[in-house]
Amino acid sequence: MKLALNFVQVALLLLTAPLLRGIVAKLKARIQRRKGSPVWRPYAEIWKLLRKEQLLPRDASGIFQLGPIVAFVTTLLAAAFVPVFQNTALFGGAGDIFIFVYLFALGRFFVSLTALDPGSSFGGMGASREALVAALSEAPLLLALTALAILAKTSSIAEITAWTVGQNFFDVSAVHALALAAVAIVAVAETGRLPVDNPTTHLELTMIHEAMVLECSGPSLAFIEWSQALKLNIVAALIMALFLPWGIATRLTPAALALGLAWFVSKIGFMALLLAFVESSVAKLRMYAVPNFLQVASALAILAVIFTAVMKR
Amino acid sequence: MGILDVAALKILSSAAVLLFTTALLMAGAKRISTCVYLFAFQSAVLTAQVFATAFVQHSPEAYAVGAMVLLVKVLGIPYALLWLMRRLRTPHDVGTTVGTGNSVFIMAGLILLSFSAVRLYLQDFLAVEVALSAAVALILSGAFLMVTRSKALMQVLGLLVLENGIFLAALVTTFGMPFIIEIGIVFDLVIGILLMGVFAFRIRDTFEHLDVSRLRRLRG
Amino acid sequence: MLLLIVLLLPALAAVGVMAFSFRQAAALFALGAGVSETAAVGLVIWNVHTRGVLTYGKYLRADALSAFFLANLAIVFVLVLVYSIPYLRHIPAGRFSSPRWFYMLLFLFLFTIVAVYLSNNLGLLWIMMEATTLASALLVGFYNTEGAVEAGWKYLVVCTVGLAFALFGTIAFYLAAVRGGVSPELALQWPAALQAASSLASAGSLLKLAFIFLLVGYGTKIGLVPMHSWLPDAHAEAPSPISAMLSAALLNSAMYAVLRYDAIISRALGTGFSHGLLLFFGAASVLVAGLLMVVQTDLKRLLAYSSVEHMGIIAVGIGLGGPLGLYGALLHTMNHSVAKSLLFFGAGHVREGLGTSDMRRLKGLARVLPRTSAMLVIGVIAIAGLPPFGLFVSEFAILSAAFTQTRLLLGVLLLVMLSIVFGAMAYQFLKMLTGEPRSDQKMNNLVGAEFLAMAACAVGLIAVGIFMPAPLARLLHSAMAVLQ
Amino acid sequence: MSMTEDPRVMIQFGFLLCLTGLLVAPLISATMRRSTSARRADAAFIIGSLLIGAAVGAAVLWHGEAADLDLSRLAPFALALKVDRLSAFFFFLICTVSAPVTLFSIPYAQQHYSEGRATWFWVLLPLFVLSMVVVVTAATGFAFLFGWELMTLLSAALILLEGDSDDRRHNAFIYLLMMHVGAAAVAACFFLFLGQASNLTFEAMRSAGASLTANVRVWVFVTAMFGFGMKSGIVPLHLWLPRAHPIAPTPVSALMSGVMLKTAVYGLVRITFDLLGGPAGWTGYVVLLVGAVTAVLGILYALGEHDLKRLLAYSSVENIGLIYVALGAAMLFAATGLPTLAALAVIAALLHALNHAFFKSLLFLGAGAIHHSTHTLDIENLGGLQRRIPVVGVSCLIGCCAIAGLPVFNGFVGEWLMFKSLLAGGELHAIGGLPVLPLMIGVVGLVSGLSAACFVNVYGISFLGRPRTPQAHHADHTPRAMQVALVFLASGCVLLGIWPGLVLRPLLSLVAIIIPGAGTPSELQLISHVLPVLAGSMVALLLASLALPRVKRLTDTWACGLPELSPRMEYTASSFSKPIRSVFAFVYRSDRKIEVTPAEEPYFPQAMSYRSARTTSFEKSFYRPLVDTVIAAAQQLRRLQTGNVQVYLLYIFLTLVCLLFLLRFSR
Repeated sequence: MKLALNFVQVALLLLTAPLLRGIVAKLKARIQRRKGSPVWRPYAEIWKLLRKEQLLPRDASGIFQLGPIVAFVTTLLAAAFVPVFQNTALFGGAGDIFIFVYLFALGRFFVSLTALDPGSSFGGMGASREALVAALSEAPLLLALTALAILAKTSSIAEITAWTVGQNFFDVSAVHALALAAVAIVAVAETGRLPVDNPTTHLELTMIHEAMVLECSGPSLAFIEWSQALKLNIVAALIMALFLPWGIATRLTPAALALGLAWFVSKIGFMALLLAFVESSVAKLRMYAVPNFLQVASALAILAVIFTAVMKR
Repeated sequence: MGILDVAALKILSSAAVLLFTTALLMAGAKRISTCVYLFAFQSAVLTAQVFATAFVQHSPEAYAVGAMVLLVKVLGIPYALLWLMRRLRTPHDVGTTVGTGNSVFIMAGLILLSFSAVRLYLQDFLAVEVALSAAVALILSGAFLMVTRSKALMQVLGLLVLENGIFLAALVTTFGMPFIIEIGIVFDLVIGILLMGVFAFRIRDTFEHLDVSRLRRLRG
Repeated sequence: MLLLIVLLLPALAAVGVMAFSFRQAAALFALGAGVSETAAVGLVIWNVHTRGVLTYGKYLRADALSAFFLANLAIVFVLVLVYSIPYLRHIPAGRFSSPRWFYMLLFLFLFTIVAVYLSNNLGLLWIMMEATTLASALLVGFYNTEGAVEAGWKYLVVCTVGLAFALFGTIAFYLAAVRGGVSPELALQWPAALQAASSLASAGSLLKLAFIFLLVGYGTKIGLVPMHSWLPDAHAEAPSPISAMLSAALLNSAMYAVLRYDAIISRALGTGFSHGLLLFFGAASVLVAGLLMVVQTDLKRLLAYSSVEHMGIIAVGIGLGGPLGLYGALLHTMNHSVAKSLLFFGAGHVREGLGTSDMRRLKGLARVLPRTSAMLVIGVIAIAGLPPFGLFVSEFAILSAAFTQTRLLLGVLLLVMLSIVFGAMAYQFLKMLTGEPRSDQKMNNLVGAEFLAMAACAVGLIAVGIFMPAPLARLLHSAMAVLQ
Repeated sequence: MSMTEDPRVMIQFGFLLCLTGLLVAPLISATMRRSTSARRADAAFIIGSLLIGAAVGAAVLWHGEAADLDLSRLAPFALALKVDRLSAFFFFLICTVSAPVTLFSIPYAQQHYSEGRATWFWVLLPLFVLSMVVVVTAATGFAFLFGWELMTLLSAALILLEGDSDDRRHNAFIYLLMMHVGAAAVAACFFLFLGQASNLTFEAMRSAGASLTANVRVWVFVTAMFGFGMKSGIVPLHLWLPRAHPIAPTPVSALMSGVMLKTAVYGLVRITFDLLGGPAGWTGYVVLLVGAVTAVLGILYALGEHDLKRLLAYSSVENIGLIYVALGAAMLFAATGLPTLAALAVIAALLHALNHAFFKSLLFLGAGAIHHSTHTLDIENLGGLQRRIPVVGVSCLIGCCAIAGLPVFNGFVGEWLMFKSLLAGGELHAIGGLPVLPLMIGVVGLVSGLSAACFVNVYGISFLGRPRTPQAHHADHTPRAMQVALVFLASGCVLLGIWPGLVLRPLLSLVAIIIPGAGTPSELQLISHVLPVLAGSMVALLLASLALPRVKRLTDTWACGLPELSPRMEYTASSFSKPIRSVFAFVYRSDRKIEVTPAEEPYFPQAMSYRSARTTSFEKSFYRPLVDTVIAAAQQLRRLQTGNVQVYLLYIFLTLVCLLFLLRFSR
């Protein structure tokens, strides 16, 4: 039963990923007083891409085809680490924050290689910028998660969630607030949203992720897009699981589960709104301002870790 | 006490004054030959001391040593040095790096120093104090000559004076070492002077001067 | 009787070799004499091993310590003889410089050093020590070039003056012994003095005075800083076999004299005074020579300073004393002799072959003189105290002694200086050996005998470094027993 | 019990066999016929000895039966080898990695060396390996130093065997000198025990270790840190590492980076945990901070390089830093009475040492294979090699993933264990309220992020894209032996990544010896179970996704509508790392120089030249002045040797006078 539920959670994250993307796009359009495309459009796009012919650059090697798949698979595996509407996950006790972070790193590694494979300078540029952002965001992410792990005395995401649910919201707020801020900044960088990256632009001076996948087409592009959407979903779920888990189902009764699901939907809806609002109101950072942005995250994360020691006393 | 005993003791005690004088004069000398003569005189004084000691001690070995010193230091070496000077045909000045006037003053200071030094170390041997001071003074003056006189022959002379000092020290403190050792030491001295003579020739032949302070190709 | 043979054989050989005016004949005769001398020395060592002490009359005596140093001397001498057979072809003819003169002086030199080791009397010891200077001075100036004459003069003057002080020290020691109650005939006999050592304490200050003069005097001969000034000149300008003789035999003989005195003084007054002085001069030598090695430009001068440094290490070993320190010091004399001979042989070949020993002008030796270079590499690794060569063992022992006595500062100083010395050596040798040679002329490679001598050194060094040959170990331990 | 059944006899026998093999191999190389088949036989002999050695190491690690060899009777000082579990681990590491490296050497030596040099190479290589074996199995200080110095000498000889240009000579000199200084410190560290120990056998030192005074303990640690740190290349003692490693013959580079550095780790563990009988807390902080600085600077320097071997050398600095971080954590735990956590951290350090040995030698050999095919090691001149030498490409990809610490490759396991132990440090008392250990997670995270960037760069630029030069375009075929060696190491990386339990359990029994009272950390169990599952599901999903039907068409890379992309338009390694380098510009302090001709019309240039040179600031601000001081002191001393004999005499007199005065006044 529990195992099945955990699979359901992964499937939920995977399948609703394009939807979340569509919703955010729709909300943004509405905020900007546009009509926007329907929320289901990402599904159609992925379906279309999956069936399309794939163009292979002559100079590319097998990596070019392997990369997107690895990205997709690692993201999917990462999804199995996060509790969604009930407080366990497929990789529950072993669902370690470090493995989680490194799965993303593995995916990114291969996407960067995919970008470099055709030998186009766009790919190189994107990979280079991605390397910078990734290198600088890994540390704050790990530190922020560490702060929570120290408090919960476990590094498993599901167990941290379980621990947090049992806490009074105001007891844990100091570290959590700092860590949340850090994770939020990193999440923006990680998922390639504004103000770090703009998922909609194709202007070579600014883009990161889009530059990397410029040569991808057909199924490869589908995997990339899907994994990118899934990543957004996972990060949203992670933030909720770690920082706002209240409302998640702790018992396996249908009622509790339904309530948990409802909470999940409303929380993620709120986050989508927030994201749309933020993305509509800030401009993209200059490339060389991104490190500063991430340094803020690092500082917050370091403070969070230090605060764990303060709170113990 | 016979007249000879008195004479011997007088020689032993008063020789020191003569030795100081020779040391001072050597410091003031400007020509090598003067120094050679002074050295011969100094050695003669030493010889007298040896004979006096031998007389006092009734030691036949000491007579032999005295004779040997007479032969080698008073006659042999000065003669050889003068011969060398003639053969080398180089300027006869001593090659001062410290002027002769100053040298005399410094020498006087060294003599005073030797007195005080002997006082410092050997307060218990009052009887030989003067003689030992003279020995130290000779050692110091020999060293002084070697350091401040740049001619090769003056270095030889300095060494000889230094050696005289050591000899004197041995004489007054131990009344002579075993005979065979004395012979060995003198033999070494003779060979040493001989070799230095050989090298003096070679220096003259290769460098065409005898100024050792200019032998400075090897350094560092 | 055996001792007399050992002593007189070189003297007779010195006379005998003058009868041969051809190089080959002289060399053959010299080799024969050298081998028989070695055999005689071997017999002495054997007899010392079985019977303890050999004496002949009042003045000759051989105990295990003499035997150890004699063995060292014999090894070096045979190597030098073998090496000089082909080497002598480089010597230009001149007054006093023909092969037979060379061999004559070499045997005289040997005679004096043997006499140093065999003399039972401290006065005789001094006489023979002075005689070593006299015998070797002409050898130092053998080339009769400007440098050789200058070096010879400096050698002669500085060492004679130094030894004059040693004479004074000997006299003072005699006086102290007489005042300490030893009968005047026996006062200079080493075993008697050693036996009476405990009663010498009454003449303590005189004894100290004596030791100061002796240390400065013989220290000049050893080449301890700051009395070392003659050493680099003489080593650099002498013919290379003679450099090897000086470094590997002469310095040891002076060290032997200091060892003898040190044994008496430290028994009489406790180890503090004499050992303290040895430690100071040893450390100073290591420090100054080590630093000076950094800025040397001449190969043989570099090696000469390395001798100063190693003598410093040996002095430190003696100064540390104890079984470990003494063991290290004695073993180090042996190792250093062999290693330095090897290096001087190699340097000699470089100098005669390429016409210069200026390291700034030497390059690509590995290509021009591959076998010599290989030997030089072995030598330099050995002399730097790295395994698998003997000096590693002896330096290990000395350092162990330093740290066991918790003389940490000294130990650290030694380690630092060893590193600096290694740096200097490695820098210069790497620069010389590697790269493209300056001139494209191919040198004729080593003559068999030269290579033989060097290879023998290398094998010996490795042998001591990897496993201690049992006879050497026994000799070493009985030599140590003499001193303790 | 019969001979074959008694493991102790077998182990002992195998150990002797391995040593003898490595000792005999040079003799065979020196004397045998110089034919290809003979060389192969010789190499096979060496590999056989190494495999026996690896088996012995594994057996000792498993059974705990110590093999030993006492040669004290031969040598003047106690000279003995003993393989206990700690030694066995490093022994295993050396043998396992050396075997493929030796295999790789066969074609390498054939291509690079004349017959004479090849003979030297085959004489020196086994001796070099043997010296490392001696170091890690030494049971006395004498044996350790013996091996330690030989290790330096032999590797330097191998470096010079490769060539003797001025530049190479200079680097070899720096290597030799710094190693010698380090060895002096190591020697001092051993000798310091002599205050209490009667001799330098490890047993005597161990029993004396606890009774050393606090001061001596401090100095033992300081000298050990300095000496072993010099060898392992911690910042700022790393100066030699990026100079010496790249210029060695590639197999030797692999050994130096992959294996030789680990002997220093072994030494530090042996001294602090075993011989000193446990570390003090502050030493843990020192090691931790040194490790952190080393790791960050190491990887940043690596990012600035585009010479493959130099880059790999700097990356070794980084990995050593990570190992030190784990060791530092272990020391802290051990000092605060948390043996189980200390065990976890030590296991992390040792495992990372093993992992690094695998992937670093893999990458060095990969670099060698690239050089074999393209005759260049400059990343900027490569490109498109994946299609041309696919086996090398895949192996290197695995190596890059492993070194970047990505999951299901071995590098990840070590880092994960590190993370876990650092996280547990949140429990610890911290200085000034700073939870130092958990903060180190950030450092390790930063380092692994940067190293991922670095190795994306390495693999992406050299193996992917279009060939940037004709050499890369016409890359030669890789010899079979090289391929086998690479594949062996790569599969090691994968195996250890998927199934770390294979070594974690023996490591646990090892650690129990050096850290008394250590329990079993639950993390070991966890990671051994998770990774196979993770890897399995990953492979299954990958295969499933790959099985998706696709229609493919070959095209040209999009060139913004231009007719053709030239290789010069591609991103280069320098441009790739530029953003990161500009963020961390304060580390690099490069000297940049832009020249515009003609200078009077800067806005209408005819030619521009841009040059950027980076010297590590340590060299400029620390080493240069130090060396200059020594030389200046020597020059001053030199002036005392005036050449004037009168002055010389004066020195003697003055010495005498001074001594006399001293005597007078010391009474």
